[in-house]
Amino acid sequence: MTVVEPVDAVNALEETYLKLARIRAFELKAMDLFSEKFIRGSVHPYIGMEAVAVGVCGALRDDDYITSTHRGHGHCIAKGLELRPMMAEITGRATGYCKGRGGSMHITAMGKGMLGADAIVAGSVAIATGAAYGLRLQGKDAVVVAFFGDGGSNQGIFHEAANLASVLSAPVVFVCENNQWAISMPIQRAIAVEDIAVRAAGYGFPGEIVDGNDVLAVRDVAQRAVDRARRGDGPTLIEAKTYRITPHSAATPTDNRAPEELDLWRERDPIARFARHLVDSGAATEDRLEELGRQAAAEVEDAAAYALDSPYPDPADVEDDVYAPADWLREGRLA
Amino acid sequence: MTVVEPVDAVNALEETYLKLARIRAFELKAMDLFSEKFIRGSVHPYIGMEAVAVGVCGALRDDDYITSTHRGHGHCIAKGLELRPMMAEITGRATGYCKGRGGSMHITAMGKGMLGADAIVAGSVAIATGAAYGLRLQGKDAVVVAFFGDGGSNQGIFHEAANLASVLSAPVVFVCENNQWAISMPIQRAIAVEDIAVRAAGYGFPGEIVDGNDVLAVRDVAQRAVDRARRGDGPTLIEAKTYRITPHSAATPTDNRAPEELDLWRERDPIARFARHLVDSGAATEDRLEELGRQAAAEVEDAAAYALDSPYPDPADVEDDVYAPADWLREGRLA
Amino acid sequence: MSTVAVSELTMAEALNEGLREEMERDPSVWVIGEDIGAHGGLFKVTEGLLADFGPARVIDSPISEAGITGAGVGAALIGCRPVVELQIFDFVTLTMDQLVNHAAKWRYMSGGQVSVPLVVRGPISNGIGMAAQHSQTLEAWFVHTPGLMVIMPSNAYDAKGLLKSAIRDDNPVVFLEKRLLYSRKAEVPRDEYLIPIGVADVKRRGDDITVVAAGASVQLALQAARQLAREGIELEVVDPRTLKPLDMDTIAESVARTGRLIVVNEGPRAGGFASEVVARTLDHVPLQDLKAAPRRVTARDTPIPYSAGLERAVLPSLDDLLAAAAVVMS
Amino acid sequence: MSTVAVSELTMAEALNEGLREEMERDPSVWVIGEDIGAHGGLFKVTEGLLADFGPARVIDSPISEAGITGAGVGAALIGCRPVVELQIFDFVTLTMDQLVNHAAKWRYMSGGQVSVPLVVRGPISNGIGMAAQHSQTLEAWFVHTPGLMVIMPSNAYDAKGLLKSAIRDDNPVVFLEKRLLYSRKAEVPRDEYLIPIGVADVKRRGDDITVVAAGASVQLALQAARQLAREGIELEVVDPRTLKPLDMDTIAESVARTGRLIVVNEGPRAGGFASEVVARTLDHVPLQDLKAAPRRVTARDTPIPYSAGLERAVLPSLDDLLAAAAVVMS
Ligand SMILES: Cc1ncc(C[n+]2csc(CCOP(=O)(O)OP(=O)(O)O)c2C)c(N)n1
Ligand SMILES: Cc1ncc(C[n+]2csc(CCOP(=O)(O)OP(=O)(O)O)c2C)c(N)n1
Ligand SMILES: [Mg+2]
Ligand SMILES: [Mg+2]
Repeated sequence: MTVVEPVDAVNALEETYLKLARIRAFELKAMDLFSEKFIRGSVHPYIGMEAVAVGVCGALRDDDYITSTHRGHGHCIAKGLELRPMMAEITGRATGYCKGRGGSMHITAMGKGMLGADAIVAGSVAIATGAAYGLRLQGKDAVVVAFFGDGGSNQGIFHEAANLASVLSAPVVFVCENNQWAISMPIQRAIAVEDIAVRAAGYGFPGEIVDGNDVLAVRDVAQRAVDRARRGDGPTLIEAKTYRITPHSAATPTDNRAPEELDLWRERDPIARFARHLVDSGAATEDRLEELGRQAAAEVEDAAAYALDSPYPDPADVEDDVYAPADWLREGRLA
Repeated sequence: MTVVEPVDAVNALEETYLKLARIRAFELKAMDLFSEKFIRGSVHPYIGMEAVAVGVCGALRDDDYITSTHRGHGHCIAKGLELRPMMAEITGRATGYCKGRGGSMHITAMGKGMLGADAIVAGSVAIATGAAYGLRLQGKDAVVVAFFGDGGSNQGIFHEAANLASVLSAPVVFVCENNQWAISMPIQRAIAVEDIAVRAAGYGFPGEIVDGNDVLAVRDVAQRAVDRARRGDGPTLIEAKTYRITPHSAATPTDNRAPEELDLWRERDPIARFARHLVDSGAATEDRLEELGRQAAAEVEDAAAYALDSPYPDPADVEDDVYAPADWLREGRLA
Repeated sequence: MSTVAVSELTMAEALNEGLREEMERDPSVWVIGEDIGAHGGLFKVTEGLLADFGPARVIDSPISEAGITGAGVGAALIGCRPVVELQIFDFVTLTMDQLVNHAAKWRYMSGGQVSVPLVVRGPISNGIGMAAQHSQTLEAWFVHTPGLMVIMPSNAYDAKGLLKSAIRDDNPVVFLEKRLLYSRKAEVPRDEYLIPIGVADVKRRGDDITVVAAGASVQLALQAARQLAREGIELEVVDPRTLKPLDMDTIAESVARTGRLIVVNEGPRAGGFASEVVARTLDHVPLQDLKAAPRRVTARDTPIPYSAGLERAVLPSLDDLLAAAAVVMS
Repeated sequence: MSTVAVSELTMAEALNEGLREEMERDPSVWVIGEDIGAHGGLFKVTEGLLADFGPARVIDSPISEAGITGAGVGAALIGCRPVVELQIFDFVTLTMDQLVNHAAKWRYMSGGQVSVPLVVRGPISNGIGMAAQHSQTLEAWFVHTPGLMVIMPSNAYDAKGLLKSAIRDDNPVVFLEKRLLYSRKAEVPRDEYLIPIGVADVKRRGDDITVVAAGASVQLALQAARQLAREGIELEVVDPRTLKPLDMDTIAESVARTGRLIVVNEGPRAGGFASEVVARTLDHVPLQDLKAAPRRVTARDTPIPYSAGLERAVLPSLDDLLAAAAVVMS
């Protein structure tokens, strides 16, 4: 098993870079594991969108929560989940965060403030709203971020959750990752407006647009929204304009997007871009960044090795966890 | 049975007044029939809102369609449905538009362009959108109006239908009857914005606000929206600000609204207001309006008498109309 | 003469007491729904709660069934015990995704990390001319949904005790209340009590026919029982009270003894709860112990019509049940 | 050697042909769904339709399952025959209101004035690690919904003929396609053909046990049949093909002859379609004609887990079916 040499103390900016690099490395590895049949179903790579999750979660405290989507690995890593149980989960092992029951689209880690990834497009926006309201009732000042996509913004539940969050002034931040495509559907044909952010005006809270490939810009706008929510002033809709560089999923490799469009966005790669910024500003050297990149890659390799060494869950336990403990269960009155 | 003396030729303005009066008289009678137990379930009176339906339908052709709500009698009468089969339907008779199967909340009259009333709040907005798109495919230039309430504007299906209608530029007009209450819920607590009309901006089509108690103003704004739809330029959201003078329904008489508020809106009664306009502008005399009022009342009495004289549907036929004719049905392969 | 202090309460009042007691006992319990605040709910089940617990815990919601159910799921995930009212249970169709894909599955998908102590309750509103979209009896869908519990009380006493148990249970519960039973009175103890989940209540003993009936159907069964008793036929009326989990021990024991089973249910016949009870009974009771084929007395497979005579013709009737009894006795 | 000209088609190709033929035949037929245009649908069922029929009749929709289903209902009301694709059928949870409260009831509520010739189709996606929200088998809900029809083909030939009949039928149809069957080939006639609704197909004759199985379960049943034949036990495999209406004549005749019934279904056990077939069979076949109690071979009552071994443990297996066969033969 790879031994990970922890690099010496990383400062905040380096940590941000490390997170971006971790996500990228994790997704590339996940795609390999999928083609090697270690992963079933599908994998929806977050490649090209890393700055959104890292920027947003950079504005969160450990006791804040997030909900995620089918494309959720980046959110998990940005929120601080560990790579080993993540990799174990997506490879269906007993050592995974969800004991292999959830898989790539359902990673949950309550201990890390990860309420869960949701494979129903936009399915978790109302859940995030209710969790946020509940935290308020509990007298906590934690906030909840709901990630969803441009395609998800056309689901009725987004409308209901946004309106409900507004009238309850729930401490929730709606982060719409507008990567401009929903599988094969370009945003231009899915909506008849330029920006999704304008929809916030229909609910009475701010809608902000940010360059989703600029991790520091995302962090700033997220910080404003999170502070507003924490203050009790209610929700914000953040539209992060970004792009997925890889196909929709490992299971649907066909990609009808124009090569020029892809090239354009490859040039805007959020990681390379942040790296340039660090070097140009003198915050880090090329060498240091390479070192961090190797560190990220090593962590991912370690996680993959750990996962593939882990046992599969015992089919005999398959009915565990359908229901929480209850008298009627203990007494064998099964559903 | 009351004999209805048809009044001599009515001009357009008089016809408008007659429609308003018909709806008012019909609803008052329906409330009586409910308390006399001739109507089961409930009746949701349209009293105070008559100008919306009459104004909007005044902009429609006979071959245009509407969908309606739980509070649908006014829409039906404005679209030209006959009072006798309407009254027969809400009293559960075989001679009703729906043979007694639908009742007050489900009056349908395809021959009159009434696609159906829907007891699911906002449930018919997507149906109207699809009907509108279908008419386009059929090469027709008919349009569809979807009536729904302020409360209905918070249902997810409104969001989905509005967005879909916009990207399809379906010839549909969304008419939101903002009577400022949803049963006991004031609009101010249900949404955090002043006007529902602003939501149209989130979908990329016009949102218009109109005084829903001014039948001519409603007609004008509706005409613009209908023309736009007919031209193929897509949907419009019309928010008609109005008020229901009577309780939510005959079955829920308790009313938590402030008496002052009710008084205020009684003064704005759309029928009295239109009457004043007709008299002041010299378009009609008090006497003539009284005559039209008597005419409306007589028509309603005739319809009620017809209904109460009508037979109930035969329970033996209760399974008819579950399915449209099909080989498998004819051959007795029942579901 | 009962020794415990009791009050005569309608089922609506009993449910209201149950909610109030649980809200007093546990600050993490709160309610949300349409018109449940000042209005007290269309059927008064939440009456007075707003005054006693305030608008933060008694929330009048916009008309957004999916939104409020989803909000309930989210709040449950972080430790609240929300009770979501669907004004008429037919509107659950708008929130099947939040209920089935989220509430019911979140715990399992998380590998047991979370629980979803959520109650979604509301009336089954048939029998009063509310027509097809306000009169459905849909418990079969939820019985078919792993991860959910389904509870359907038949009287005020059971309703209160079961609702309190439902709120304390850590699993998502669909709690179905027959609207016509709201105004029906029963003796309810003044002192606190709970009714265990998954324990059927034999509403009447008899050795000839086992009639399994829940909710409103219990009254129908008892009516038939009284009538048939005059002919010397004794019905045993088993009220499962909770449909998921289902107390098959009690049902199987009874059927093994009587050798005859009739299941009464107000839902449409095809794919209904009655079919499930019949099929499951055959897993527990040997064929040779059956004196007659199990019979189902259900609604017809049609939407619920508006007109009184039509609606009566669709819903299961006393005559339907008596006819079925005659068949299994012959 | 067959006399009709045939081609070897996968079920996806056969469905595609069926759609194309109906769209050519009837301009009122159009399709809408997510990624069904240029992308041809996630599983290629609509491949090439955009090129042949244009964007007005082949509509890539926003992600709005309720919206597009409702749009389909509305278009059907004015005389179109829309075919709505749900990309994965689990998403029907988002549109139960449009499907159940609208599509299924509109005709009845209107007193027969309107009809709703709508097809809502999509894949059942279990068995491949898509996990709990992408792997449900929900036909039982629709069987329980008066006004709907439910069709579930088990091979390419049936799929094409049934889809064409579904599109021509004037009633709303839920058309369920097992994803793992999409790539499975069968001989499909070159010439046009229809398969009648409500007529079961006996996929194999046998006199010992009647196995009722639809969709993917048919393969399981045939596998078991081949294996048991070696032991001299002959299964009769009845594929109802349409679950609503259900061809009880064929099922009852078979069970009356074999005296033994096993129903295989991939949905959760409680309240599933298997329970319905068992209960309904008892209305048609006298108890004394049964040599053993009817048995259900179904999925377990759990959400579908992700990990391969777990998912296998939840779904009905060949061993489960063989074990049930042993029980009814003993
Ligand atoms: C309710 C629902 N409908 C459809 C799908 C299938 N699906 C999975 S991802 C996806 C596209 C989502 O687009 P978007 O929200 O923009 O997120 P992205 O994939 O672009 O990150 C679709 C249609 C789903 N999972 N859930
Ligand atoms: C989906 C749904 N939720 C709730 C109800 C119960 N209900 C009937 S009318 C009504 C209020 C509707 O308010 P609004 O849309 O403003 O129409 P209005 O009654 O004011 O005309 C409610 C909550 C319903 N019929 N359908
Ligand atoms: Mg996207
Ligand atoms: Mg209103």
